Amino acid sequence: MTLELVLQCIGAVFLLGGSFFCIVGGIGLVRLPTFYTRCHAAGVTDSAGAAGVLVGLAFVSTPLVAFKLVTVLAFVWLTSVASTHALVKAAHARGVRVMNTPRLDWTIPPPAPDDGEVDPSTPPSDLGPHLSGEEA
Amino acid sequence: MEEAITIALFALLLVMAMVIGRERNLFSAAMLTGIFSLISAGLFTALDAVDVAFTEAAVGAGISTVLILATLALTDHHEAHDRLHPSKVNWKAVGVVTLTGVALLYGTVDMPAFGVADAPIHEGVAKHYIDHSFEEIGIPNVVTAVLASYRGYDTFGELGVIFVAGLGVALLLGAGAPSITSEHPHLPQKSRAPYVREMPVVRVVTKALLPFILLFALYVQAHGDFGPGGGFQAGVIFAAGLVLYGLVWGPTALERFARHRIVERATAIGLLLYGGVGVATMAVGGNFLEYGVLTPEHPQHGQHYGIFLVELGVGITVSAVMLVIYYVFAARNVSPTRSSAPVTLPPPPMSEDAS
Amino acid sequence: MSYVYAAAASAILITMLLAMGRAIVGPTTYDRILALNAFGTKTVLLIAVMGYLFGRPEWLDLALVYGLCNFVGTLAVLRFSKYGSLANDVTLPPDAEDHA
Amino acid sequence: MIANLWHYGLVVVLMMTGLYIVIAKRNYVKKMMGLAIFQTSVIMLYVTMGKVTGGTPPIFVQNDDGTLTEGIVYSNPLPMVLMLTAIVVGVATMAVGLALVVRIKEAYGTVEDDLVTELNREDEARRHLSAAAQPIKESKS
Repeated sequence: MTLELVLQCIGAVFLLGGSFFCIVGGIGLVRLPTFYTRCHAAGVTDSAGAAGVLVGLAFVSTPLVAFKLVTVLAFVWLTSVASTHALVKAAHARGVRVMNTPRLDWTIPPPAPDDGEVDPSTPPSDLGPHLSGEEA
Repeated sequence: MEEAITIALFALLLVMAMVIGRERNLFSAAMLTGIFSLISAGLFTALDAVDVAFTEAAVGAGISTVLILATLALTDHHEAHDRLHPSKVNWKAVGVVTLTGVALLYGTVDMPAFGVADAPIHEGVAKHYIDHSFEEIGIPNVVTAVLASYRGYDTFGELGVIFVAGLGVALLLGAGAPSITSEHPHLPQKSRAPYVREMPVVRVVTKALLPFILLFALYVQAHGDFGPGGGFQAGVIFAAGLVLYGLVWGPTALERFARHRIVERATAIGLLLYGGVGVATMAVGGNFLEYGVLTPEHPQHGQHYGIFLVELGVGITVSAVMLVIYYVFAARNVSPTRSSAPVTLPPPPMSEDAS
Repeated sequence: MSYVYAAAASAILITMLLAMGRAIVGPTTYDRILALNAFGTKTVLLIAVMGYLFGRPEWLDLALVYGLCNFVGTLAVLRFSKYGSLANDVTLPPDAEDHA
Repeated sequence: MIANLWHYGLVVVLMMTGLYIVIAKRNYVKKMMGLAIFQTSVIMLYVTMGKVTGGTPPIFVQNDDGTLTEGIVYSNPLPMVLMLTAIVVGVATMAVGLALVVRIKEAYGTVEDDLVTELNREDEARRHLSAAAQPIKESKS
């Protein structure tokens, strides 16, 4: 069946593309310097990665399963976007700032270079120690 | 590939467990527990236990994270530093654990290898279930057939345990306490919790998704005969959907949809429905939970009816118990003043020292 | 085609590993929440791909449940991190007297 | 032979991690988390034992006419049934444990094991002292 083969090829391309975006997003999640940039990386895996993988799978499935896949994709898109939005808003409200000026990041040698995001001018200690993140 | 994925997920699980062990910030540990549960659910899927994975996904990532966080809100967010062994490994515990582990490992040397088809566990009733359940019960999902029919007694007992656990939590935390709305009689009908104004996107998305979540729970409930699913999973998903509503709008708003008192009654109703099916089969002339006698001319149909009713009872009780647990924890969160209520433990004269 | 599935599954596993690393390292609480959220999405994808890899792709209901419960968990964590409580009217400095 | 027993080893390590947390950590909430890990390891033990290599989940594959497709290996459904209920029961019992933790916090003001033990000991000593002092007081009056 040539049609089946064509669909499989398209599906494979989508799948591999999705996998690529997943890995790229994952690397970004680890390597990017500040919280907001990492949010962007996670967004890549949640939107492009999920879309690639699920649409790729939908090309090689029966219509019912394809429908379910599209439902899952719609669900993931809605919820992950909403929760990332709420997360960024909460982080901004709690004083996580985009302090990514090269001067700050490269001249001070902290134990971990990512540590300087919580704005020291607004210490979050008034609402409990759980918000101040990692101490080490 | 199957085995490779299994081992990879297992390795992730182990790393996660150890990280949870050394994380001193309990709030972070709670989040890591959520990830732990997601990994284990993935592992269950890789090990063919789709029903178990279904349950774990619904329970672990949703309900139990909420529970731990609700507890943390009422206790401490951070582990206190141990004064006797400050930030050191507890070598006594390591010794005990190592000894136990070595003994257990020694015990597994004779056990059957991974995945062999002729292991003792696959003989006996398990073989009977796979070979004959389709002709005897008539539903494709063997797990549901075993759960609701062959081992109906067992499931009845488990449901009783869940009911008693819900009762215990309600007695420990909410005994005689007024429900959330009666505590705030002056609250206007429109909830004016401030965060509702703060998170419009989350609010809209939740509102749009909620009917589908509840519908999906009903689908899982009814579809348990043919695919993974059933009363346990559906109950937890239903409760998770309502808890989601409670998280976004506040438990006060949720109370307007599902009254605390009614939900409390529903915990018993499900259990009674389960038991009632058993009594009905006895009244017709069979054994307890022998569904076949319900329709003597066509035992398979009786099995279908029986399994449907029993699963419905399971779903009602499980979702009601989860909701009751959420309610009593949330009520504590709303009114911290109640924490000064007299404690039913032996009255400690040292309580002023402790605080 | 099974090679493609295997490659996709490996890629998703690697991404899970990376997200887990971010969840462990932190440094802020919000990084952990972000990693939890990303991890949940990756689990959904892994379940979907595993279904195809093992030849029984019809149970995507499972993936849907993962997405849902991940959402519930993330929101719970967010509410907690924002207000230190899961109920509505504790530790809200400006509006607290509305409910007291 | 030993090489195919890896799953037991992993389960045991996981179980011992949970056990270590339960024994060594003093925070009750942390202990509950350890207990949850321990429980997951037990569930994992059952589920790995039920797995058959090359098997599929025990949901029958049907032909179009409603009969069963022959020649498919299914994994063992029995451990899954037991563990499925165990998970839900586990979360319900964990809720009981966490409720107890909340009550302990309210009664003692702490959820650290050693502090609670210390407070109990102090309390006992005080009760002992007051019991010893009681007859003297009465004789004075």
